Parts: sequence; structure tokens; C-alpha cells
Amino acid sequence: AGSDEPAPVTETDVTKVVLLINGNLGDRSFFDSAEVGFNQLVEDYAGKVEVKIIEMGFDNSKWEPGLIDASEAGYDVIVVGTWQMQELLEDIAPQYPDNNYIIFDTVANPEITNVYSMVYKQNECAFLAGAVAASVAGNEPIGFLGGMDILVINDFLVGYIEGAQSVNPDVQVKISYIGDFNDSAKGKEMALAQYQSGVAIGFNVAGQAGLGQIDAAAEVNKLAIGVDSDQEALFRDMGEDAKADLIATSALKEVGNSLYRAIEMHMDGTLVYGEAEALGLAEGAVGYVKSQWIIDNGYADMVDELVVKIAAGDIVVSSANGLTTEELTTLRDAVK
Amino acid sequence: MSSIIDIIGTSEFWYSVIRVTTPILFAALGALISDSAGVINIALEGSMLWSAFAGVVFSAWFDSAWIGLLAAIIIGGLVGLMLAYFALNLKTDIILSAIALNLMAAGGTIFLLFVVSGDRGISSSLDSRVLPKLFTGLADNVPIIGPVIFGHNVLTYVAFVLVFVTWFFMFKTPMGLRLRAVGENFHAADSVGISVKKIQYQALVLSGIMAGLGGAFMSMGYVSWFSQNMTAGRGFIALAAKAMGGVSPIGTMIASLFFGFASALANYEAEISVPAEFVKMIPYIFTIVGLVVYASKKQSDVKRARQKQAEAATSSKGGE
Amino acid sequence: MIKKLDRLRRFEMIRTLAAVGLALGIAFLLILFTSEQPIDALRAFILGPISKFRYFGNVLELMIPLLFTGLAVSVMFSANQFNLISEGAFFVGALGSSWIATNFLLPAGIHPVVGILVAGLIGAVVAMIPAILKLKWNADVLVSSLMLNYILMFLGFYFLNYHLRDPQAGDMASFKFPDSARLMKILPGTRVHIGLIVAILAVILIYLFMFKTRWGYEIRMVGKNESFAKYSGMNVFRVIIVSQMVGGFLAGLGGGIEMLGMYTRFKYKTLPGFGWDGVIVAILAKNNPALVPVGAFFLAYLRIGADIMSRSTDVSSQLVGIIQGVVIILVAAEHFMSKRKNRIIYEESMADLSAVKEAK
Amino acid sequence: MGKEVLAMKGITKVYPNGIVANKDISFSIDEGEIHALVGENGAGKSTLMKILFGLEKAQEGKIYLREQEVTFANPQHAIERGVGMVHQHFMLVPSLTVAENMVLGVEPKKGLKFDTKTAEEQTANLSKQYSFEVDPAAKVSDITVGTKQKVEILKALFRGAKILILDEPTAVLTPQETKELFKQLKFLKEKGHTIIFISHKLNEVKELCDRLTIMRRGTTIGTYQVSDVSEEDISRLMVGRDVILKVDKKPVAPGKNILNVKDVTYVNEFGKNALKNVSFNLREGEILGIAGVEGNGQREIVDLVTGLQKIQHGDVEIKGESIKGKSIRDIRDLGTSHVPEDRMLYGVAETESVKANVMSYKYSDSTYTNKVMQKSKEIDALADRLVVDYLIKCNNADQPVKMLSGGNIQKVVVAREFFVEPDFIICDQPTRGIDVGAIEFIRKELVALREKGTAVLLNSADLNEVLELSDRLIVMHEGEIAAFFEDASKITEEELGLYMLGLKKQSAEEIGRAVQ
Ligand SMILES: Nc1ncnc2c1ncn2[C@@H]1O[C@H](COP(=O)(O)OP(=O)(O)OP(=O)(O)O)[C@@H](O)[C@H]1O
Ligand SMILES: Nc1ncnc2c1ncn2[C@@H]1O[C@H](COP(=O)(O)OP(=O)(O)OP(=O)(O)O)[C@@H](O)[C@H]1O
Ligand SMILES: [Mg+2]
Ligand SMILES: [Mg+2]
Repeated sequence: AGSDEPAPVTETDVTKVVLLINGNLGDRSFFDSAEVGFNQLVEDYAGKVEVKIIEMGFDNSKWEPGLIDASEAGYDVIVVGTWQMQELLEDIAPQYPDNNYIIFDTVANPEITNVYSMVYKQNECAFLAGAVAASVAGNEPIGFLGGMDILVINDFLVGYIEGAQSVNPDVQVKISYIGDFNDSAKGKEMALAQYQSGVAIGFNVAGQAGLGQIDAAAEVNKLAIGVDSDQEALFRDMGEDAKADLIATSALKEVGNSLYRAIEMHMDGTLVYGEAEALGLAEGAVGYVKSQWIIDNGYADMVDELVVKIAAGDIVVSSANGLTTEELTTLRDAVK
Repeated sequence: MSSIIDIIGTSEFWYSVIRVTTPILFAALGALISDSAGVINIALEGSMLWSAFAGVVFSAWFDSAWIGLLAAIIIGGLVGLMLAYFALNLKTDIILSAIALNLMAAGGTIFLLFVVSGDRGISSSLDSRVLPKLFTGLADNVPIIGPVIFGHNVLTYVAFVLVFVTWFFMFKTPMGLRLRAVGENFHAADSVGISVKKIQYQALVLSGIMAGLGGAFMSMGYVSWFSQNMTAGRGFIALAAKAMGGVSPIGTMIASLFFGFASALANYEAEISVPAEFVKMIPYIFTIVGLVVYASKKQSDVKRARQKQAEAATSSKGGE
Repeated sequence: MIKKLDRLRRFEMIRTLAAVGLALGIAFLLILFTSEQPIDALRAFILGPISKFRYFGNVLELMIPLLFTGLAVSVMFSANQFNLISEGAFFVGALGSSWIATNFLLPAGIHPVVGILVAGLIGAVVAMIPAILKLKWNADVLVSSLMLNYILMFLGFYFLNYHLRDPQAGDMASFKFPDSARLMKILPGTRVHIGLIVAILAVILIYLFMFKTRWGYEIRMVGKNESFAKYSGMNVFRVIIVSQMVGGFLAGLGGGIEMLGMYTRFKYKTLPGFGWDGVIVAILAKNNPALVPVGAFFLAYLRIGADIMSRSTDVSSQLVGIIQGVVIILVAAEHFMSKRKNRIIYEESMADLSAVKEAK
Repeated sequence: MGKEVLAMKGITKVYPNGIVANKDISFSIDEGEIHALVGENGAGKSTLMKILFGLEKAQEGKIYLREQEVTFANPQHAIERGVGMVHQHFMLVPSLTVAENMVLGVEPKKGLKFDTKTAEEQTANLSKQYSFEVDPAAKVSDITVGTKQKVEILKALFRGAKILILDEPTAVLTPQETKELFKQLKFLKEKGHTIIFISHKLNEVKELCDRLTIMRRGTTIGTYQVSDVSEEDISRLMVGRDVILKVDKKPVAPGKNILNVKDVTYVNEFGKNALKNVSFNLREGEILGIAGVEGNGQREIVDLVTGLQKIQHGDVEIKGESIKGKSIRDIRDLGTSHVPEDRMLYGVAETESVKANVMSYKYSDSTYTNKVMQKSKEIDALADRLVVDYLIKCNNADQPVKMLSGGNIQKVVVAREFFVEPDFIICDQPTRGIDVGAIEFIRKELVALREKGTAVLLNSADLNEVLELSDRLIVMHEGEIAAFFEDASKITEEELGLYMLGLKKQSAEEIGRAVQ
């Protein structure tokens, strides 16, 4: 009986972790990165950690049962991600005070003592992307191809614009949202539209749909910047070196690293539940790919310098947090 | 506003119109064929998705874009065949069968992708091939229209050639005659010994193959990989294009180009100063308007003819 | 005659069971190929939903939107209009109720009522559009409704972004609904809310509407034979519009109820798919409102069983899409085991005949 | 007469809805004869022939062709063995040409292409050979009913049919066309073809056929030499009792004007000027017949008077009120009933129950519905009453109409339109394609209505019927009234035929008498 739920944990020396994905794996960035981190963890701590990953799909109404199930199954740590899970977790975590929860990419109510939160300063890595883009473009406009008009994406956008402005205060940014994270053909078309209206280099923040930008770049022989994971490596994997060569760098959001670190701390007993951390360049939770291109074209020093300044707090990058639609529109119009 | 006019004035824009149109045109021709035989195929979306998937997998396995294309065609046709089996043999409602097939395609492609490659969501570890572009050399040699019509993927040319092949097939061959007869009055076809079921099977398989070509274009031409749900509703758009285009392949082509134009325009969202949500609506609004204009034109043609006759009739009476 | 009906009815049950059985067999094969724990997986799939009260609650929760869109599609299809607008109507209904929930301060009892009524009205209005395009300009309903769904989605996002969006939210979402706007939960230990009762009421009312009122009669006649309806003096134009509005109202209502019953804010980032599900339910129910609960239960059970399976075993959630498809197709297959059925009809009819003869 | 060419033995067919259409039937025909198959509506004639043609599968029974057992799993098999069938309903594709319809399934080819030229030549040759005149290049949607019937027969001949099944080929033909057809059928017989001929018109059977087989309720009653039995005998055998088609009616006592058609001109949806300055009137208690070859404006008169089409020019008044701008419901509320020509298209919703079909006239009347709910008790009572009163053969009023035979479906329509005792009724082909028993019944009911003061506008292709029932009569030709007769009993079918075909026309003055 009870085969429809994992057996309760009996041994105490194995840390049982579950990752609930409110969506599906295969995004090649966010959730996949989490998976990679966990896989690394299991490899490094063989026999000490067990990890189960559950995909809950995209239907919001299925997430609550998933979280309750996991909460009742006796895991040592229950990991969820994104703002979309936050309110659910705030609802459910207090009902299971003996459980430990980790939520990433958003901050849960700090009054809940069994939840550890971490957010990523994606605006910081986007700042680097913006700086590179503006340097490359000179007086030409740069592009931003977002998946959807949502906070995380706009946080990238804000950082990107600021980074670009730090190089060229008059920079012009062409901004499009695909409206979808899957339709890479559409992503390609929109990226092409940007390139054709003069954009010298584009930054895609749109999951798989954003990969269309790389294809577009190859078509017009212009440059692109990837996101989340190393997209240059991805294209080399696919055997598409020509395309890979056009990816100047990628802005990294190291979800996997941060989760690895958090679970490690949990096992050491150093993770403080009830706390929230904002992880940025300083913590190595976001970053950039120091690609051959960056080195060859002599941007490495400039970017590294920016990294140091941001990590040290000498440069404070703005965030999209709390901006209204109107404020965002104003911001976007200002760089049109 | 002037920027829109600038955009439309570029050859890149028109090149893009043709590219956006290609997958939709394939599927719309598929819809045309199945509709003509009296069987509606709303599993085009599923056919496209499976074919996009098959093209990538087989081209990677066999290291040949052409084998990938062949696989895509076969798989597209197979989905049509399954729809035919469910709807014509098992007598499951054809719309329900198609919805189920679309559901199966959405989950099944991702599932199988994982099984065959370990990839989830996108075929990153498959070293797949793309189909070649044709006449790239000519693009710069012919002024104005050269850059628009040359240098497209081979399947784009196939799509436009298929328009005429389909026309020939439907209106000039015995098989086309039977197809139209079955669609218009299947009892009549049945009574002269034509197997209605066989014709409808053939039509659904053909329409699946057409959609399959569209799918192959998506993953082996448009972009060079498969990603989950990458057809993103193009199979449904094709139904609309077919409805807009009436019963002729040429009409279907014009309607597909019309939609392609609207989508290409909407891709220049960054250049158009209205909220992006409205820009994204453009292709769909165009489609509905096109549909209404086409359908009402047909209606008013009849009305006008009647009006004329009536006037003639009453005036001649006055003269008597 | 009675005997014949009994035998046929029994056969229909056996047939459905056999179809489900065969579909599960196919599902099992697929699971067997890819899973290390196929028995557990199958058990989770089939028995999961009744293994815990909370899981059964999940089935009921999922049934609520399916009941509404299933009814909506049944009514619209009954008038022979292949209007797929329930997808868009559900979406804008959900948005409408969110608007009422977040932008108006109303007393607790009234707030959700206003919210879902507004949702229904918006649904009714949008559902009318494809019908008008058809009646006025002869534009294909299926196609125009498909396109309109996309347009409604983008309109909805515009409205959300500029009027309802919570800038503090980490995602494209509305402000949080006040408690006064939310629907009451009715089954402790589950999320089943009062919407279920509304849905059951809707099933009864729509059944009565379709089969016991003259408007339902008109809709059915128009659907079965428009020329006949016109000839009989029915205002076909009005009947079609009314039927589509009733359908749209139901779908919109469903969207509003789903939103205020299951969500704390409006969060859809794409069309939620309940309109398509409604088509599945309606076709399974043969457009009969009385059978819609059966279809909705079936589909909800299938989905929840699949969820539990993919959560608790190693069967991937995508495989579930295939399994669902197979089950739906086989259950709705009219010709599945039709040889046997025709044989029964033949035998019984002949038996009737000889009985009559002997009586003489 | 030759030896037995075809025999069907022990045929039993049960439809998926449980209807036993054929029960252990044996039936045979001889080489070179014209063999009639007659029987009431729903007797199973068409079903038996569809089995012979491979369109339906029988559960039991065997077919022997020239004493060899054959199985016809589909029409292709039957066609290959020289069996051809002309169906009760047209099996043509309207948007294709005559030639394309002709060769469908056996198309001539030139390379990959369909060879239109050869197809047209083949059609022309065949039509010459059998002297059936058709235009190979004409679209089927543009040709007359009579020509369509010819195309159907040619289609069968084209496929090499030696045995030709004709399922009610004359139901839609004029007397002249029928005569022409018979000449050609006799010619075919001389050429060695064997013909099975189904008809409800017993005089035709007498005139054309050698032998006949009578069917009743799914079985055969017997086979007879046509010369041995009279029309009365056949009717009696078919129905099981004596049938009297002559109706007694009292002399006319017309009352006030009910219908005024004033100078109506109309262009139909094909752009044809279908009515030209048509004027006539109709009074209480009289029957005005309309005769004419199909397609000469009768349909348009019916459509305009019933409100199915909008009046373009001129006016129509019912009980003194113009119906311009009135809906069909308004016109019905003036006390109008309508028995439509095409009962399956307009007359019924075939998948719905008898009950749902008989209530469609009065469903919104306060007798049958209150503000919200329908009054099911009253509706049930009405349906049950009509089933009894109008002798509708069905298990009960909840049975779907499509399970009834043609004649009984017509009775459903008639019951609904007659029970309200209308002031004005339009009867359009009220007895087309139904059996003698049903015809007798409907004609009697119609005359009874007239006696109660109903004004009846009767359109019928059955000249016998028009002459028999009408008090006054107009003849339509090319959208105009070609003749008006004050007393319909004083003319012959032949004379009528001359006006119908446009060979004769009355003076304007004579025609003017149609308005009184
Ligand atoms: N009982 C019936 N009532 C009304 N129409 C029917 C009935 N049976 C069949 N038809 C019509 O005839 C068509 C052909 O039906 P049929 O079941 O013979 O199809 P088929 O293609 O020959 O399939 P199969 O080979 O499985 O019998 C149907 O699509 C339907 O419209
Ligand atoms: N496809 C069908 N499905 C079910 N029942 C049918 C079908 N076709 C005919 N029937 C029924 O079978 C019986 C015999 O019908 P059939 O058409 O053979 O009669 P018929 O003698 O040709 O009558 P008619 O003179 O009206 O043409 C009728 O009761 C009819 O309702
Ligand atoms: Mg018949
Ligand atoms: Mg069959």
C-alpha cells in the first residue's frame, strides 16, 4: 500500500531532498540548472544525499497538491522555486513546522521560520551583458529579446539598460517580447526584425524561444548574448560551431550552484531557515561566460573590473522590483 | 508610423513574410486536401510537431538532412493515418480524435526526445542537420525582388511549388476528381463503387504529409533544433488560412501570405508604438477580417447578381 | 423490447469498460517500457485518486471547471455551431472576476457573486462574436473562434498589465484577491469550494433549459436542422445568438469560479486549456447536459490519476499526455466492438419478430 | 422471356437501429424482363436493392447471378458483375459536370491527367447510342431534374450494367418526361437489358412492366404477371385492404378572400427571373392547384407566400394583411400552415422524436408552454393524439423520426400542419413518393380541411392529383401563369401538358380571371 508516495525516511544519515518543479524540465536554463546542481550534489555526496525531482507541469492548480504531498512524504528538505510558488509555500510551510523548505528566485515571508529563501541578482549579470553590448555596438542600437513581460525578465532588462548606459549614455535599446518561451521560430523572426532595424548585438532572455536569436544572428552575421546557461557551449554541443562563434557571452544565473551550496550548508547545519539571501556576483550565483570571443576582442578586463565593482558594492544596479507597468514603459521609451 | 512604412519597404521584410508563410502554407494545403474530401483535420498541429521532432532525430542519426526530411514526411503521414483510423474505423468523433492526437503530440515528442537523446525540452545533444538554402547566389544579382525570393530554404520553394501541384492534383487528376466528389456527396461516390473510406484515408494521410513538411521546415530550416511545442499553434492558424482561402490552392496561398504578412509585421513590435499586446493581435485580427471579407464577398456576389437581374427584370417590364 | 434494451445497455457498459481496459493495457505497455516500477505506477494511476480523501478532493476540484466548459460546449454545439470560444470566454471570465475581486470593495457574501456574474456576462458577450460573424457574413465559426481566442488572450494581458497588475508580484499577476471575494470551501481537507454546488446546479438548470423549456427546444431544433427550424417559424438568428451567449456565459462563469475558488490572484500566462477540455467532455457526453458530469468526472479522474502517478513514481509527466489521448479515443470510439453490438441487435430483433409470430 | 438471371434467397437485413427491413426474402428476375417491385413505404424495397448493389450488407441470405453464387461486398463488385442502380435520391455531385459525374470512378486518363475531352466524348457517344439527350459539359447543378434522371441511368449503362435497378425514377418526372423515359427503357429492354423498376405509380407499372413482385413489411407477398392483376388488385395486396384514390368532395362554396398574390416578380438565388408579374387569389373553402414542370416558378411562389424568401417586387396579402416584412412566425400566426416539398430538409428534424417534430408549430403557444417550462403533459397528449388520429406507424411518440418510413414521416408533417385547422394551407407535393395507402389518407384529410373552410394552395407534380383535388387551377410556365381554369375537373392531363410545356398559352384576359 501507499505506493503512490515515497516510503517514509528511516535512516537518518541520508539527507532526502525533493525538488518540486512548477513547470517541466527541459528549459535548458532555470530548472535544468537546478537539476544539474542536484546531480552534482548526488555525485559528490554519494550515499549521503538522495534527490527526487518532481515535475508538476504548468497547471497552477496542480501545484498545491504536489507541495502537500511532498510535505507529507518525510523529506528532509523540500525545494521549490519561483515567485509562483511563494504564496503557496507561505500557506503550507507553517502547517508543517517540522519540515525544512528552500525557495529560490523569490523571497518568502521572513516570519516563516522553516523556509530559507534566496534570490538572484540577475540585474547584475545583465548589467555586464549590457556593458558588453554597448561596447560592441558603438553608436548602433542594441537589442533585448524577452520571453514575456514579467518581473524576472524585466529585472534583466533594467540591469541590461543600465550596463549599456554605463558605456554609452545615449544607447538605444530595441526591446521585444516573444510572448512565449517555446516558439523559437518566432524568437528568430523577432530577433531578425531587430537586427534588420539596425541592432548590432542582441541579448535574449526567453528560454528556448530565445535561442531563435542565435539563429537570426547567424543569418545576418551579427552577435548575440545568451542567458542562464552557456549558450555557446549549447550550440557547440549541437555541432553548430558557426552559430556558437557569434555568441559573445552568456549572462549566467547559477541556480544549480546556489542550490548545491544551500543543501551543503543544510547538511553542515549552517543554513539558517527563516532567512533570505540575495545572491549576486559576489556570491557567484550569477555571472558571465568569459568566452574566447570576450578575450579575443579585449573586453575581458573591462568586464572583470565591472564584476569587482559590483561585487564590492561600488556599483549598485537597479532592479525592476516594484516598478509599475507605467514606470517600465517610461524606462523602455527612454531608450527607444 | 513612418517606421512601419520603412519596414515594409525593405526586401528583408518581404523575405521574412515568405519565410513566416512557409510552414503555415504547408499545413493550410494539408487542411485544404482533407477538407475537400469532407474530413476536417485539426490534428495538423500534432502532425507538424511530430515531424519537426522526427526530422531532427533522424537527420542526426543518419547524418543526413534528407533522411530527416523523409522521416518527417512519413511521420506526418502516420499521424494522418492514425486520425483516419480513429475517425473512420473506430468512428471516434474526428474533432475529439484530433484533440487527443494533439495532446499526445505535445507530451509524446518531449517524452520520446528524452528516451532517444536524454534531452528534455530541446534537442541540444542531437547533432541534427538542416536543409539547404537555394539560389543564394542569385539574391544579389537580381535587383529588388532578388533578395526577396532567392536564398530561401529548399522547403520554401517546395511549399510554393506544392501549391500548383495541389491545384493540378485536385482539379486535373482522376484522384482529385474522386476526392472532390467524396467531399461534396459521399453517397454519390459510394454508389459508383468509389470507396469513400479509402479516399478519406488518402486525404488525411496526404494532409498529414503536408503538415509534416511544415514541421520539417520548423526544425530543419527555420531553426536547427527541436524544442517542445515549437509549432506553437501554426497548425490552427493553417485552418484559418484554409478557411480564408476558399476551395482553391491559390486562394489558400494568398491567405497564408496574408497571414505571413501580418505576422511579419507584428514581429517588428519594437518599432511600432502601441502596446505590444496589440501588436501581437495583428495577425489574428487580420485573419478574422480576411475571413469575413472572403465569406461576405461570396455572399454579396450572389446578392449583387440577383439585384442586377431584378433591376433588369423590372425595367424591361416597364418598357413593355 | 425491454430485454433488448437491457442487453444493449449492459453491452454498452461492458464495451466502455473494455475500452478503458484496453487503453490501460496500452498505457501499461508504455509504462513498462520506460519505468522501473511499472506496477506501482499503474496502481497510482488507477487507484491513486481514491487512495486519499484529499486526492479525491483534487478530482472534484478539477471537475468544477470541466463541468462549466463541458456544459458550455454542449449548449453551443447543440445549436450546431462549432464554437471553440469557451477557451477564450473562460479566460476573460477569470480575468473579469479578478477585476471585480481586486478593484471593488463589496461585502463578503456579495463580492464573489458579483465577480462570477460579471465573468459570465463577459463570457456571454465574447461568445456572441463568432456567431455574429457567421450569421452576418458567413464566416466559419470554428476558425473565427480559434482566432478570437488568441485576440482575447492578448486583450486580457493588456488589461492585466495596465489595470490589474501587482507591481510587487514577481510575475505577471494581478493584485491579491481580498478574502471577501474568494469562494467558500465546502469540504474540509480539500480545496473543493462552493463552485461545485454551483456547477451541479448549472448541470440541472441547463438540462432543464435544454429539454424542458421552449428555448432549449428551439436550440435543439436549430441544431438538428436549421431549415426545419426556420420553416417552423423560429428566429434562427436569435436562437443561435442566445445559445452561444448561454454557452459563453457558462464558460465565463466557470472561469470566474475557478479563479475565485482556486486562486489567490489572476496568474494565467497563456490560455488555460479548459475550453479544449470542454470539447472533450461535451463530445464524450454527446452534448447531453445530463451526461456532462460523467464526462467531466472521467477526464478529471484520468488527469489526477496521471498527476499522482508522475509525482510519486518515475513515470514522466509527458507520457501521461499519450495515455490520456489513448483512453479518450478508445472510450469515444463508436465502432469499438461494433460487430458484437450489431450481432446483439440482430439477434434480439429477430427474437422479437419470432415472438410476435408465435403470439399470432 | 429469358431464363432466371438473378435470384436473391433468404435475405434478412436488420439495420443497426434494430429495424428489420428485410425478413427472409426471396426474389428473382428473368433475363430481359422489366420487373416491378412495389410495396408500401418502408416495405423494404430500397433496402433489398441496396443489398443487391452491395451498398448494404445483409445478415443472412445469398445472391445468385446466372445460377452462380456471388457476394457483393461493395458497389464495385456489383458494377463489375453488370449490376447498375439508379437510386431513389440523386447520387450526383452538383459542382461537377455531367461528363465528370458520368466517368467518376472509371476516369479516362492521359498520363497523370484526367482526360476531360475523352470523358465528354464518351458521354456524348453513350447518350447518342441510347438516345438520352444530355450536354456533357453542363454542370449538374444547372440541369433539370429530368436530365439528372437521364444522367443517372446513363451512369449505370456507362459502367456496363446489364441488370438495371431503377428506384422510383419517375417520382420527380412530368408525364411527358415519364413517357419519354419509358420509351427509352423499352428500347433498353430490346437491347437485352434486364430492369428492376420500383414505383408507387401503379399505372406506370401496368404500362411498362412484365412481372411484378409485391412487398409488405419486409417480406414478399408474391410475384405476378402484370397482365394478370389490376391496379386495384395490386393496391389491395400491398396495403392489405381496398384503396380508393377517388375523393368525393362537395361543390365549392368559396368564402372571403384569404390570399392575394399581386403582381409578383422575383429573381431567385441563381439570378434567374423566376416569377414575372404573377397575380392570383384564393378564397376560403377552395383548393387552388398549381401545375407546371418543375422549375417554372412554383417553388418560388411557395417560398414567397410562406415567407421563406423575401418579396422583392409586388405584394402578397394573407387575410388582407401584407406579409412584406413579416417573419415566418408572423405568417404562421396569421393561421397559415405549410406542408413543404422536401420533407427531410424542411419538414422534420430527423434525428428528433416524433413528439419534438409534431410540436414545432405550436411550441410557443400558451397551451404548450408557460412562461418558463414547457407543459409536458399537454405535449405528450398532443403527440399521442396525433399518432392515433393520423395513423402514424411508430412504436411510440419518442421514436426518432428517421426510423419511420417515408410515408409515415410525411404523415408526421401533415399531422402537425393540419391539426391546427389553419385558415390557409400551402401543400407542396403532399403525396410525393409515398404509397397508395398514405396518399389516400392524406388526400381525404386535405378535402376535410377544405370542407371546414380552409383555403388550400396545392402544388403537385402529380397531375392526376392536381386535377382530382383542385377546384380552380393555374398552370405555370417560365415564371408566368400560362393558363387559368375556373373548374379543374373539366380538363385532361394531356391538355394540361401542352400548357406546362409552353406549347399553348392563354390570353392575358383569360389569365386575368385568376384574380377575383
Ligand atoms: N442508421 C443510419 N441512419 C442514418 N444514416 C446512416 C445510418 N447508417 C449509416 N448512415 C450514413 O451512411 C454513411 C456510411 O455509413 P457506414 O457506417 O456504412 O460507413 P462505411 O464508410 O461504409 O464504414 P464501415 O465500412 O465501417 O461500415 C454514414 O456516414 C452515415 O451518414
Ligand atoms: N440506413 C438506415 N438505417 C436504419 N433504418 C433504415 C435505414 N434505411 C432504411 N431504414 C428503415 O428500413 C425500413 C425499410 O426501408 P426502405 O427504404 O427499404 O423502404 P422502401 O420500401 O424503399 O420505402 P419507400 O417506398 O418509402 O422508399 C424502413 O422502416 C426504414 O425506416
Ligand atoms: Mg425506397
Ligand atoms: Mg458500410
